[in-house]
Amino acid sequence: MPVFNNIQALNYALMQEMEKDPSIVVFGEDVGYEGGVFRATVDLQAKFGVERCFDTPISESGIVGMAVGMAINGLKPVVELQFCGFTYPAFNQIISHVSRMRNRSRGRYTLPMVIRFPFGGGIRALEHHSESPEALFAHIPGLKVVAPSTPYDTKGLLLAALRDPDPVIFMEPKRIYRAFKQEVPEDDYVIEIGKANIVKEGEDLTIVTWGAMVRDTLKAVEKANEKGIHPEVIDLRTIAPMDRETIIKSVKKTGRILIVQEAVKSFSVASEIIALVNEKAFLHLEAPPARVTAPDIIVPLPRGEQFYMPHPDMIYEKINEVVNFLT
Amino acid sequence: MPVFNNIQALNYALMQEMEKDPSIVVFGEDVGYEGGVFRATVDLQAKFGVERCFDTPISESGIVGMAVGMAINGLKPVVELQFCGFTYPAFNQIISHVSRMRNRSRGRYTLPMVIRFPFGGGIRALEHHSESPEALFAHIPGLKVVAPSTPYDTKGLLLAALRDPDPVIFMEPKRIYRAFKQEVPEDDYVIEIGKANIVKEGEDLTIVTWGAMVRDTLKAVEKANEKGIHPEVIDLRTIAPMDRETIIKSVKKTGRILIVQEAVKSFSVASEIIALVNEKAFLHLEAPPARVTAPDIIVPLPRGEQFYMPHPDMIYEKINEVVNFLT
Amino acid sequence: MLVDQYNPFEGKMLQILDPDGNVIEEKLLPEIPEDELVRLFKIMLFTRVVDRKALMYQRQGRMLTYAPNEGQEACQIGSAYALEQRDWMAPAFRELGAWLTRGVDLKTLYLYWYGNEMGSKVSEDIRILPVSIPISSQLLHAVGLGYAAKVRGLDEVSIAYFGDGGTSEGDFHEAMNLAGVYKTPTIFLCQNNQWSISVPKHFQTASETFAQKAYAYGFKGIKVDGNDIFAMYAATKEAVDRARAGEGPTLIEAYTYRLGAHTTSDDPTRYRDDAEVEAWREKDPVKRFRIYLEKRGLWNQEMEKAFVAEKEEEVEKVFSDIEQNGGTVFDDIFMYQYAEMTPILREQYAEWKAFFQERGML
Amino acid sequence: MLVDQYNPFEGKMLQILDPDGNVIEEKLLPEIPEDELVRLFKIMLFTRVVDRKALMYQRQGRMLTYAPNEGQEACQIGSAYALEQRDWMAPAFRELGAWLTRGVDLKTLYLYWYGNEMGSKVSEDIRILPVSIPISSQLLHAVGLGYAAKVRGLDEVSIAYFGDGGTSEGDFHEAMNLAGVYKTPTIFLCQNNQWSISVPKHFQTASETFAQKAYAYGFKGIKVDGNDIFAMYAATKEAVDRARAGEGPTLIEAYTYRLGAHTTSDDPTRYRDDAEVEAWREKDPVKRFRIYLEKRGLWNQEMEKAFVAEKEEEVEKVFSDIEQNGGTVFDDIFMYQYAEMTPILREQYAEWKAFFQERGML
Ligand SMILES: Cc1ncc(C[n+]2csc(CCOP(=O)(O)OP(=O)(O)O)c2C)c(N)n1
Ligand SMILES: Cc1ncc(C[n+]2csc(CCOP(=O)(O)OP(=O)(O)O)c2C)c(N)n1
Ligand SMILES: [Mg+2]
Ligand SMILES: [Mg+2]
Repeated sequence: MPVFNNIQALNYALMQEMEKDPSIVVFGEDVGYEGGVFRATVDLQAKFGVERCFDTPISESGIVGMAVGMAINGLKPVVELQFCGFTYPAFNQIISHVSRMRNRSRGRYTLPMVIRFPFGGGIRALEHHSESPEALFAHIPGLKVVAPSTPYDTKGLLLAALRDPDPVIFMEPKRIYRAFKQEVPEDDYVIEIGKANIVKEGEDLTIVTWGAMVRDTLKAVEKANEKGIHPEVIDLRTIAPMDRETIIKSVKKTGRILIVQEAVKSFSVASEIIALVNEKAFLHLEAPPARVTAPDIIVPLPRGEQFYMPHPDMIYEKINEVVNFLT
Repeated sequence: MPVFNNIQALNYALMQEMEKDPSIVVFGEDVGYEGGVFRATVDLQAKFGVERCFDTPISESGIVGMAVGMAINGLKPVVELQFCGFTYPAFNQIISHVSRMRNRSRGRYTLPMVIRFPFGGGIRALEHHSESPEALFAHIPGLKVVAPSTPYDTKGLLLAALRDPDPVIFMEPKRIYRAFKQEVPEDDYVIEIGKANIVKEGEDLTIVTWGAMVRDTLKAVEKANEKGIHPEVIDLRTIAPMDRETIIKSVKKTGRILIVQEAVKSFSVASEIIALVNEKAFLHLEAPPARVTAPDIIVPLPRGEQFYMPHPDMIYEKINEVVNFLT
Repeated sequence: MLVDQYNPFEGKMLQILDPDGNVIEEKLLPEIPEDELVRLFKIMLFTRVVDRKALMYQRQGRMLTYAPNEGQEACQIGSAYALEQRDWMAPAFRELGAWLTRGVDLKTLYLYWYGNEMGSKVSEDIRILPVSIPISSQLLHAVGLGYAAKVRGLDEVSIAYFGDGGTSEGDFHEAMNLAGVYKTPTIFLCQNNQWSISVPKHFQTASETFAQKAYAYGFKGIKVDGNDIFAMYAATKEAVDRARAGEGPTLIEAYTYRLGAHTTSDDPTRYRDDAEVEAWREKDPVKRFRIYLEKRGLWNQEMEKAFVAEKEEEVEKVFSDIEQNGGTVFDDIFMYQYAEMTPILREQYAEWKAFFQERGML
Repeated sequence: MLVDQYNPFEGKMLQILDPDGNVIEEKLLPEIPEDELVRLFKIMLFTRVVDRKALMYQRQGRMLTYAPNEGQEACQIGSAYALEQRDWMAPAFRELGAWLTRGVDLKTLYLYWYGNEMGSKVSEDIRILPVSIPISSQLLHAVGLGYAAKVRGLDEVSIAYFGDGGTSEGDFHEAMNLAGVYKTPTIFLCQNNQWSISVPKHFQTASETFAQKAYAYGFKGIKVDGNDIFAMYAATKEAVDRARAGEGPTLIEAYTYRLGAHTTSDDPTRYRDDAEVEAWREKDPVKRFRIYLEKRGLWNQEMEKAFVAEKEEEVEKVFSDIEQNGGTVFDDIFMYQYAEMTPILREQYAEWKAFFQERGML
């Protein structure tokens, strides 16, 4: 079985599916000849030709808007927006059209398409390169929002996104693009969109997290294990629609929940998860649901980034705090 | 004392402040000669000249981006985006620059400016004219988000926004632009940004709401009063930064909370309020925090709008449910 | 080629039929069979009937916000007539004439303005995207439709409609630029009706013409008398033919006028002179086509009277049907968010449905 | 006027000094005093020293991502030299030469690329906006700066820098259009360095030149040899003078080349030929200015050696100072979100500060 990092898994999945499905076209800034600034689309142009994998001018709204028309006329566009911070120029097309075309046309026009971009910080990048905007997308009806955390999940979720009849926002945690490798089956497999993954079972506390924070969380959890604390760790995989069942079931078992995210704290995905457990498992809660997040500030330039990124010790401390809370 | 509806209060506040502060310029689509499609800026051009109140081409990103430069060079821009659904083309300028210039330049460049737009549904308008995107703005560090609910508040909050050293997103509930009138003092007064208003005191339940939903909530509350239930109603006035103190104090008193908003349910402002009370008043909660919201769907065209807008009976029912919840 | 003969930088505008119904450019007159000419005129008249009725219903409080079409029939119908069934159209929100030319049924069109999404579900054999409200956002969709046709080897072109005000948006620029780069078979049809709500065109751009903007993107633009159906057809046909031949996009500026209000929420007397409107009434596209047909003996007053009466009745029937059955079905607002309802939507659907059912509101 | 003499539609490009340092347009040669010529050349050399040192530090892992400047010194320095102290500059991210021409201290510049926001806090008397990463978003700021100057009756112009790739964004279009409509005193300086990361300019637009795009907005554009400091100065000076005189905006296409990588994360050998780079090396802006000055007896090898040595030392001092004190102060990341910290920020500030303090991480 091949051993891939996240970028290789992405590339591999695209390669396999483009072979199978001639309607897939992949494009974006530096995506064609260069193969993407992170090399996710490398070799695709050489293999499938310039019409199926191509470079675009620097126009994010244009890229996404064009994809809308392409999807309507029989193609399956996979667009790359170069960085999380450059998704904003495309917001009007995403919110006003991508998410709505099916509903607006009562099913006449549908948009099977994938919008990929790297998100999150921790790579000492320039401004706008380290954003975690998942809450903005998750709030929009009509979108699905996915964020894999391993090479195995990356392939399975990307294949699922490519076969989804609806638009999928595919957020790639750039900090772990090359952080580690994993066996990735050559076989065709999909990971269902909308299903979370219990990465580690436990009974003392439920931790929900996604993307690059899964690894940091697991590290803190290991430390907690040594102290005899056994959290259950849920990798959300899909942010919207959220796997509420898995979360609720776990909270009913543990009575406690902690959400770990890289995004700022307020009005975030973590907030929604807390609201959810209140509505669905209030009487099971033995401690206040807690969040480990970035503070509500603009992502600093790299020399201040370490103060922004949730520190593994913060997770560890919060685990202890929640577990030791006595009602 | 003059008696104004919300639009008149807006216009009056702008008129008064432009007289006082020659740096204020007001612009947007149809804002100048026509005085705005809702007539909020009527007579300003005649009074202050075409350089201080003017029409723009249809380019929302342009309007906001230009305002950034104007604010840096000594003006105080007040821009109108014609409808909530047309704020999206300006998102890149708002998120990448408006919210960040002060922090990016470590205080060298600051942006005193106001971005106004009508939000919410209920006026049987075309698509994109009925959105409630407050959660999208509230999630962005560096922005303040305000939503008045009465003519009195409109004037006081707008004057506060116009004098704020930082950018303010000023969301106007269009459904009640002309719904009722109120005495509005000619005198200069401001309503502090970041402070909520306890519209009605009570002890059985805390209800937090804002914008046009304040009136609907009060109607449901009246009905509840008749049954001997006395909710405390908090009009948020400012969504970010949120007046956490007022909310928490109230919840500590009532032990119960219901949030009423017109926006869709998930990943919303209501979610954040629930997260907040969990973190700050968990042990006081006697019932699961609840929300009355729109469902997680795209705002329907007018013939389906009545199924989207939170129905006053939904509020009334939820009040009963929360109050009668027994732990 | 017309696009070369009528260089916008030289201040030229293509006109074939003058306001008095005279053919001033015989050799450019398109060859259209007589029955087709009459059919085209009937579409024009029908458009006007449908438009005026909609306005009337709106004033009576029976129709919702409506964007009147009057004055722009020639530029919409002449251009849409140059398309084949397989071609794609991405409209803005004021393209009644174009929709009717392509054969969309009136019920669908009225349903939209009645406030029901079913009015955006055109039948499978008609290739029109739904009304696009966010200004100029649909131009990109047209480029995408064209790109797809091109790489899939389909002989299809796309056309996007938008206004003078639409040229100010970033999406106009990105669409034009992308179409130029990929040489997509796309026609950009700018209806310069002189106004964007209350804002006159010289506040939209300092450019002399809208047509010349094409040259910033490596292709050609042409300014056309938008009230002249022959000029509009000829220019669009040439653009369509060139697009089919792989010669890429064209920008057409249809110089026309919105005779009515921006929408039924708008009062144009607040911002423009009656005199201006009256001057443009003289250039009415329907009037000039009628005179031409009358001169050729293809049309007369009686025919018009009978046709209008018949159509008015038809329109009334359709609308009264809509008033009876045009409400939004509750299920529909949940049903089309995704191919399959997500679990949370299923839950909300049940909850909301129960609420309204209990109250007999469904 | 140069903008008329060098009409981009006629394929013309303004050049005064050829690649071999010969003046080919004597009558267009700007009158610049000799000491100023030497000063300008020194800025150019200094820019190159600062640029190469930054690259070196980056390779040594001491500096973060950096966007090299080499090759674009003339177009940045020549244009910035045409501004007065009171004028405004809205840069993109590759304008080292322009920053240095305007007198920004090296410490500030290096701090930015070192990853500290303090590097965007230029001193009060220098009117440069911070680096703007989102492509072409800063053009609108320049228009706003110009609008404000105009209505406040201030004699200030604004200039925006951006790349060939920057012309594809909607914000480019909206900025150009707004500047045209309001006739703001704004210079749009497009550095056409032939590449946008890996994408060559013909994938950015089908337009023959970038300069001609101005004509879509009702003002003029000129294509200039961007490696010729005299041409760049002359064209910019004319644009600045016209802006001051109320004649509105100008677009300048500086035809130049990025000799280095896009940023230090980029490997240009993946997408372009060495031969192309070598050909452009021959047109090096520094080389040609040097030859010119040497011919006039204003510069020689010894002077250059001494100057470079002195500057290298200076640069090293500044950088080692930054390495010692250039870290971000914890408080700063909370302090500038708003004029006054909001209550929730105050709370978070205390909480986070305590966390890092306990660990001795501050
Ligand atoms: C992005 C966006 N901004 C603003 C509006 C509001 N709006 C609707 S129509 C209109 C004027 C359009 O003018 P034009 O493009 O000339 O078309 P016309 O109405 O004349 O047909 C405006 C500003 C909108 N629909 N979308
Ligand atoms: C809105 C946005 N999209 C994408 C990027 C990523 N990006 C950074 S530089 C660059 C290429 C810029 O090319 P050009 O404008 O020619 O300037 P140059 O780098 O050649 O100086 C791209 C695509 C960005 N910074 N902003
Ligand atoms: Mg118009
Ligand atoms: Mg470039």
